[in-house]
Amino acid sequence: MFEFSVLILIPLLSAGVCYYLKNFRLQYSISLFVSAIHLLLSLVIFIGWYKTDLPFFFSTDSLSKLFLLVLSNIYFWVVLVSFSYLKRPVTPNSEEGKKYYFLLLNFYLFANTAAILSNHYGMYWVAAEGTTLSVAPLIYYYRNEEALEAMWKYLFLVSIGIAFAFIGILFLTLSAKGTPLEGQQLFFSEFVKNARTLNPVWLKASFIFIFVGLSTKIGIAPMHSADVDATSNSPSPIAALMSGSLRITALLGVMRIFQIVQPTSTYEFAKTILIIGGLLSLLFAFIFMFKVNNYKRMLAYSSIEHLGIITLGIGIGGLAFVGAMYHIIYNSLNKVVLFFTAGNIHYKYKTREVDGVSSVLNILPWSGWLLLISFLAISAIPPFGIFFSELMIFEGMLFSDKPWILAVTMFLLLFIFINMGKTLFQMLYRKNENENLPVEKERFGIIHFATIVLLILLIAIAVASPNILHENIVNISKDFGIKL
Amino acid sequence: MQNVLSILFCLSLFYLAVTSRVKAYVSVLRFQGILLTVLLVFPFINHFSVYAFILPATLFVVKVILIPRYINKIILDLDIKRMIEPSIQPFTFQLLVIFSMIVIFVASNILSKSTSIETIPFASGFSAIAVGIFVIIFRKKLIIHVAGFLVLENGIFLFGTAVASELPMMIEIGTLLDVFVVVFLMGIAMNKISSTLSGFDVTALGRLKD
Amino acid sequence: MNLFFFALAIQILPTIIIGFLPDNRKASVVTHFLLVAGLILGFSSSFNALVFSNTTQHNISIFGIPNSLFRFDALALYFLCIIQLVAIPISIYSYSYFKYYIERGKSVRSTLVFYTLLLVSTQLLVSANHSIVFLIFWEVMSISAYLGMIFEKEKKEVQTGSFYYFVMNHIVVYLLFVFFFLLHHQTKSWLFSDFHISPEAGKIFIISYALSLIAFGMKAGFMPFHFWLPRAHPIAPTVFSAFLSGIIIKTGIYGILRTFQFLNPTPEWLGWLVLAVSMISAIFGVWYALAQHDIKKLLAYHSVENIGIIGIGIGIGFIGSAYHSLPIQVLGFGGALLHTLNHAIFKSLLFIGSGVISQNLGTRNIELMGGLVHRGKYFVMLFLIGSIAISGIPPLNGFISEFIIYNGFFVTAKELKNYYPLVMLISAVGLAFVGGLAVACFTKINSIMFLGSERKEVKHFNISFYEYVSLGILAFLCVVIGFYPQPFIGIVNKVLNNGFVPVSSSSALLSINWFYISLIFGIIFLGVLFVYFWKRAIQNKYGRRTSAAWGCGYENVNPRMQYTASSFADELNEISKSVLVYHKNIKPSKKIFPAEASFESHSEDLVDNKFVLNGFRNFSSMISKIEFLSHTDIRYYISFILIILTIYGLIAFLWN
Amino acid sequence: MIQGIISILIILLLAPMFAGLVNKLKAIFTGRIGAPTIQPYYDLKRLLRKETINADSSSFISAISPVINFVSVVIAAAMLPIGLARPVISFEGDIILFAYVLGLARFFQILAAMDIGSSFEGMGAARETTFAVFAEPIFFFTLGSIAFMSGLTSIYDIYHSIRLDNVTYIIFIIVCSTSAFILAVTECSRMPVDDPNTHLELTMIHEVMILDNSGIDLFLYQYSSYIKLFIYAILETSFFYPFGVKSYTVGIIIFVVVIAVLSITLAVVETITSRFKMKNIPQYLLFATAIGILNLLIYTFTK
Repeated sequence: MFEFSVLILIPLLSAGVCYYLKNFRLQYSISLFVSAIHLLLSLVIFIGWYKTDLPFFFSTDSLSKLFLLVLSNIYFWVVLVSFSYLKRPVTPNSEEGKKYYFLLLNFYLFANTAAILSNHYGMYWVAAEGTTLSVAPLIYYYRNEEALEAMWKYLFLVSIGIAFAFIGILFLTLSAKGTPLEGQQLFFSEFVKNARTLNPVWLKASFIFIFVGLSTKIGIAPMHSADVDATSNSPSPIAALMSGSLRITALLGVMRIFQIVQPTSTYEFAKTILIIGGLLSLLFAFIFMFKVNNYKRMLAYSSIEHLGIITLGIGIGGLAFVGAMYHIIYNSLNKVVLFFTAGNIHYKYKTREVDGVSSVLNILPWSGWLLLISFLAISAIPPFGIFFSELMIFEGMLFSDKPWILAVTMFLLLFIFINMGKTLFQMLYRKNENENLPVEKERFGIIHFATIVLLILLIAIAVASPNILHENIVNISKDFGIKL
Repeated sequence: MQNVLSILFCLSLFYLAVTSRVKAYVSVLRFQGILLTVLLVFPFINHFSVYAFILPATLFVVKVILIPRYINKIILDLDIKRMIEPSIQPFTFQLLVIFSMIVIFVASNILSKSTSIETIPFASGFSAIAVGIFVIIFRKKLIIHVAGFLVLENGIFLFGTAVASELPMMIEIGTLLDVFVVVFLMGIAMNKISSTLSGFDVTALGRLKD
Repeated sequence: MNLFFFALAIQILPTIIIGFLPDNRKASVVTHFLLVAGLILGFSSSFNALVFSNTTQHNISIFGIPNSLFRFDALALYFLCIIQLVAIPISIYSYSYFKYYIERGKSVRSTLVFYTLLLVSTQLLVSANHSIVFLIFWEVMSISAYLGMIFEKEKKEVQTGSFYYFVMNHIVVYLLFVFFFLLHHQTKSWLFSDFHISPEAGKIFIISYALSLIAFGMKAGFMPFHFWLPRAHPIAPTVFSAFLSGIIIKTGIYGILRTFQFLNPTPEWLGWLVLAVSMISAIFGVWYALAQHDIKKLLAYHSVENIGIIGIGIGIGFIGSAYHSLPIQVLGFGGALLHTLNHAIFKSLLFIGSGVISQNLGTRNIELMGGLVHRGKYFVMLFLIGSIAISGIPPLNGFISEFIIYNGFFVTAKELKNYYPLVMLISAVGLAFVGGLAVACFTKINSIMFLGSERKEVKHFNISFYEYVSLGILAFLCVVIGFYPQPFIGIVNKVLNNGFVPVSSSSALLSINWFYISLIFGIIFLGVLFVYFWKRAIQNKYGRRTSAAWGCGYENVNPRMQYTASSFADELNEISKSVLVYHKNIKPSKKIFPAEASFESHSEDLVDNKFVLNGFRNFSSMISKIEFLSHTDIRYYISFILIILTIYGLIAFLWN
Repeated sequence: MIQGIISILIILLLAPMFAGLVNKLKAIFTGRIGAPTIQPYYDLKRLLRKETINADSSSFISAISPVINFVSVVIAAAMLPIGLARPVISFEGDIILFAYVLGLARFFQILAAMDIGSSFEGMGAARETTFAVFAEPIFFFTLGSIAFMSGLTSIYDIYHSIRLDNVTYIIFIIVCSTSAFILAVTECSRMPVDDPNTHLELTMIHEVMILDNSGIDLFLYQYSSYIKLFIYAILETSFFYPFGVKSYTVGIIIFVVVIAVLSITLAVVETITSRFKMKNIPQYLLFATAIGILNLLIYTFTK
């Protein structure tokens, strides 16, 4: 009960508190405190010093532990930088946006935690929808047309998608007809236990619906559009939050059904669908990288790409699955870093167009170098984590039964890399022509601190490769019936 | 009885397909809400329990009272034109609806062979989903989009009762609340859109491109 | 080898210290001091291990590193020696190079850090024994080189060139991933020491060879993968371009040799392939070089040529291994190894020289130089030594390695009769041809840059002590290896015996009469001295004076009338116009009386311009034409959901 | 060894004589009396006594170039057998050293030419380089081909290995000697590649390169060019030793005879041909290469 209250109730509570507190600093400190203890507890749970038993529809397994840790880690850093971010002067009519900022953040934490910890599909659904609801107003933070449009699209598309997911869930119950599960609650654990008895037709249907429905949230092509719009137009911390934690929360739902499907005859089918989805996302990212001229959109597409890689890894199974698990962690860290630095650039240059940005390395030395480094990290350069996870995924692909996927993936990744590099380096190096930029020296802020810490984390996890993490991931792959 | 309600539901869908007035959508939504409520109440007619009435009550409040009211309010506030702006002829649209409904009924009939499902509610729920999607795809007005989304939700609900899923009440209510909040947010968004983008239809939303 | 790691620790030290030194000058002093010290220490340790110890391997367990991660077998030590040996003078030069910028108030600290990282990672790379470790240091090396390259990032050419390098490196790494996966899959181990695949493995064998040759060949700059070199080398700071040409492209050679250790014996056709590709690289590398006016670009193309020569040696070695003939392998690989060392030496010498010139004159275009010999006589001498060495002319070191390769040809022809004599003869002719072109090219740059009179008025041409020292060391090495090759041959032979060819081989390298050769060189040297002094004596007797050159009666000759580089090379470039994409545009004066007229000639890289650039442009424009995906209407988004659902549904329906 | 020293001495002494002989014969063919055969010696003697004049813009290159030129040519000469006696310098692979030592000479001569900074020398240097690039292969196709087939890498052994036991070999030798002749013509810049005694700077190759040298420098240049000519003559002659019994005296006789014949041929060629266009010279050289390859093919595939 204790962990339940800490992980789920307290965020809700603090959300309520934030509604009544008008003072920013107070809101900030409360949220920071909440996020800190949240992070602490989830870390403790992850390490295993604290055995959990959650009431109602909640429980933890190695998968949810991992996702919980990722979530609370990202959340903590986002909250940490949020204050300095909010302090920045922005358009007057976005002042009211600040009022609900922390409230919504806390609500988001509550909903997302609930979604991750839920052991019940209905619960998961409700909570996932909750996350959408909490994020949508945050997307509209800037109170300008683009933000509004992005919010509308995100809200609408994701609601539709998640409705489809709900249909999928209903199919799942349908597939349980005539089995011991009939009339039982939709507990994952139960379903996983006697998945073999499920009716394959409905199981297939439910997998498709859940996958497609949640794809709108994960950003699997071709349901990625609204996701891209939202990520590219929301304030950077929110963008970081979305591509860092929200997407993988949605991915969790897909993984759950995948876990249920795994022992059945539908397994191969599900794998194929995942692979198709992953390749499609890579393809879309590949195509749009050629024409994108807005660096935040570019980053959004890059997270489409990486979610695609993760999906591919899960679909391929074997070593690639393990790689995908690692990739989830590294990608979330890396995306946060990228979006933070991008946010600084946007704040300085007041534009998201690539052409408006030039010689960042001279004008914003800190952010510039950090952006360069994090680009190296995201394009799988050692010793950054992504290198190792991609290594595993690639090896898994090569020695799976479809090695051609590796060739395709590498081809797409190469061109994505080239185009990203072209764009970013243009921003970083090009001689600066617009004089009206204020040329005061960039000071070392909390955002840079957070960025550096996360980068170090990115290296440290990869190089030290803590045993607990590895064990946990091995357990996950055991749950997914993957023999290593 | 359930089947009768489902048939009525389908009829409402047809009406949705032919009508060209915004208000009509609202009334259809209200009607569907009532149908669903009855559908929920129906099993408990002979053995009464308070517990069993909480869910229908909420349903009624949300789907029959709150949401239609809210939508009406929006319509009045933004004085949205009465006419819907279809992007295809109503006739074609209706053909589409009918065709898809036939397909769905046949398909569900086939499926009901393998597993025992009540075909009629299942199919009608599903066709509601389909119609909802079509409405969204083939109409321009955002408000109609919202309505279509709600129709879709209703369809899912009907469909859920059809597959006799034992979702715990708490979660049912949660879903209802979610739906409500979605609509609420959409309303706010529409307000903003009409004020900042000066338009009530999707053509106003064309900025984000690459 | 603990000493080696200690040395590395010293070298890596600056990266930490530099953070605490706000002053650029101090930082640079400390860094370079530590670097040179560490390098000397490291060199002594690895040289000692290579030469004086007779164990074939040196495993280490230090700082808790499990001793399987690093391995110091003869090959690794040999490359370590090369790296450290060449890195010492480069680092010495680097001090005065960066001093120039420090005086102009440009911050060089980050670049120094990258340079340090580059050095250290390169050394660790060649001593790595674990594939992943290898890949990691490979990447660190490439990236730090890249980050150093963008020192003057505002320039357009710098952006382009460095990006070429960056992308090339990424492709290489992708290929290496797969390569090592295959090896790992085949041998169930990540360790180099366990890798071995025999041709019986069939497809895997060929595929992994193909991967490795493409990847490492790309890094080394074999044609047609050379296109990144002439882009990346000129724009890098001279320190980096020297290091790139001298050493980093050699890591590609290192990789190929390692691959040979993993996968042997090689099939015969592979030897042919490598030989052919290398021959093409050598010939066209030097031919392209002949057409350049940018000194650093010219040198970059010469790297392609020399890599080609090394590749020829390797090709011979492959053929030898296909026929299990020891002498052929020994001569082939021996020549390759020695030429690797030699090229590292004289190429860095030349690059440093070019850096000195371009820093003083502020241009890399040789058409604007001239008459520098009157300003820096000794500098010119040093540069000349490098040029003679790289042209493979006796009595310097370039000749020695080429000589070994020639012997390789002869022995191959002798050992494997039938059609081999013909082929080997043709290869020999090819190599001779390359030599001729190299002579042409280096006479060209030396005479245009140094000789005659100044085409453009030179403000200042002063060469610092450090530059003299570093150039001196390298030139000295050229001379030593040239005049007294015996010990170096011994080392190479030892390297070959540990891991390439069975230890029992009575080496064909040592059977060459090296003593005689050094004797002849000695005679040449003494003869020159003798005749020179005799000549001086005569001149003292009958007098010597200078006067104006013969102008065919024309009195006021001016420097612009001198022969230019393009006209010097024109006849040769005309011959292979089509390949060099060599075009001139001449605007003669139309009027009767002399008036405004202009001439300029330049050559583009065939692969780069015709295939790489155009290819990418067309591809991207093709992709960008895909419009139907980029729309804004949300209704499309939703219809996408329906479409994908139906597709998946169909798949599900058809699934059995 | 003694014979070797003798042969190098012969080369050093007779080299100018040979040039003189060729000029004399040429004069005779063109119906002139011509200078005496030993005229070159007079020239050299005269040059020795002259004052050295260097161009203003010249540097240490022009000072050392003639010396290096001379020494390397002499070293190259010391690798050649006369009368099939083992030369002074002879070891495995000296054929390569031979080619490259001449390369050294060329390298410095070109530099020296460019050192003047006058465009006349530049022109000559450029041409010299171009033709040298194409002359290199010819050398390898003549001597090198034998080397590759016999597997011997010392000039002396190569010549020694020549047997006349089958016909193709004889054809082979003949063709080889032809291309060797062309090589000689090129390297020593005689007709039809270059006109040694033209007086128009624009058409010269070798002469224009040493245009601004005088005194001892010119002496060294001239002398080494004489030696170079003689070297190629010897390369030529050596093909014909096998026609005699392999004994030193006979070898000497053959040597004298062939040298005489060669000088006559040179003279004849120089009389009857005129200098090629500069553009066509590469083709001319490639022709030599081509026949080299041709006869090599013959040899390889008719066994």
